[in-house]
Amino acid sequence: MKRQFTITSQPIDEAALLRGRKMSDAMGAVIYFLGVVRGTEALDKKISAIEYEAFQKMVEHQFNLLFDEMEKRWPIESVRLVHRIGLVLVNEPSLWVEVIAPHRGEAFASCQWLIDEMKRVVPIWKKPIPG
Amino acid sequence: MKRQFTITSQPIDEAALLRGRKMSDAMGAVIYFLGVVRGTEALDKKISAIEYEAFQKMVEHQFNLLFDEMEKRWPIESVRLVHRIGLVLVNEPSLWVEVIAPHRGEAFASCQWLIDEMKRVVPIWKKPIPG
Amino acid sequence: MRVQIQFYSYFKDFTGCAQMAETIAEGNTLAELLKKLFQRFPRLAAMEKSMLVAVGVDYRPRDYVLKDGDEVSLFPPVQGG
Amino acid sequence: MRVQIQFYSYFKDFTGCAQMAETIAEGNTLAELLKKLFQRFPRLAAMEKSMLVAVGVDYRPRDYVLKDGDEVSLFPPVQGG
Repeated sequence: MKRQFTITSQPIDEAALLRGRKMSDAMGAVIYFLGVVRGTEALDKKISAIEYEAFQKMVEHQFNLLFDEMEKRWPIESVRLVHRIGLVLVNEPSLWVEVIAPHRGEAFASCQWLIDEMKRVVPIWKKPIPG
Repeated sequence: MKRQFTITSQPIDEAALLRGRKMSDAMGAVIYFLGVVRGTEALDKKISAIEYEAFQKMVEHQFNLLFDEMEKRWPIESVRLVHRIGLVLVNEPSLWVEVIAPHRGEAFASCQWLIDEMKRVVPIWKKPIPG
Repeated sequence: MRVQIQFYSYFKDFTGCAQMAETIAEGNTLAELLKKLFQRFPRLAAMEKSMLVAVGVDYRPRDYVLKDGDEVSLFPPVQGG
Repeated sequence: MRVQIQFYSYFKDFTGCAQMAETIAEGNTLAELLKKLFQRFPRLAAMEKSMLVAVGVDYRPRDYVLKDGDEVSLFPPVQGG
């Protein structure tokens, strides 16, 4: 399984990432997931941005453990993931994930699993910035 | 819910579709699904392309019924779907779907539901072209 | 009373036809129309169970009563995506 | 024996500190280190249940026996995405 992980303080360049997509003839499903900063953290408070903090060395290691597990569970050909740190404005993506698999069932299941697990073990934290 | 449906014999211009994305500040999740033509329909036969045939007037109506149901079930802000007809070469996407929702659970569930239902009721057929 | 009939996908090969017109009696149902077609096209009859049937742009049950000018579409299970 | 301790997210506000060093006894566990820290930082003690603890880049249980030079990280539940 090809794996690519990037943590960046720059905006996510979706178009460039799309151009970088590589998949073999045996693959039939591609999923992209974007996590986007919402203007309402709760119903009662508006925010203008979220500041993301990461324990980077551990983030990378934990993602690699998740990718190892993903590879065991599903016949994924490729996973690419980008997570922003620092200030991410409302309406901008903080997370970009691409999963390439033979069939859609595997693509959906593994992508959801990866994001669920990320939210459980990958050391990244949010701080809402009031609007 | 914003809805956009396109049936086309041209390659899907993902970059242009990305540039056309619009979402409000209340949305936190975007999913893209690409269905891509595989070189192996079964293990034993290689193909070079799939020819898609559609009963277009009914395709449009059936997608609208599905979008109506989607709108009732989930708080989706926008769904856009492109399906190719005619010859689609191996490794090219035949289907492109975008779903924009407040949270990832709704985005994943509704996108999977839409594709499952499409494969049940939308009158499009495949004819594999031997390689 | 006349109805139009359209065949899609490999049903066109089974019937050698994409579109045809058929004269039916007042009050005839889809089931009665299909029975006639199955006599004419035996390969279609073999697909009876999995066949999908629409009138206009909506799926209709076999007991649907046909109206003059109805456009009936017959096709195998769909395979979009 | 000395270990490094790092705090992340609002644990930095609770302790007023991002990184510190601590001298511990041979054979001390994470639990024993945490007990010392909780006495010094009461607001941290309140987070005991949900607190995540790593040594190096791996999560470790409270009975992990510390080694000289270990880098211990303490942080609240993660919130990536």
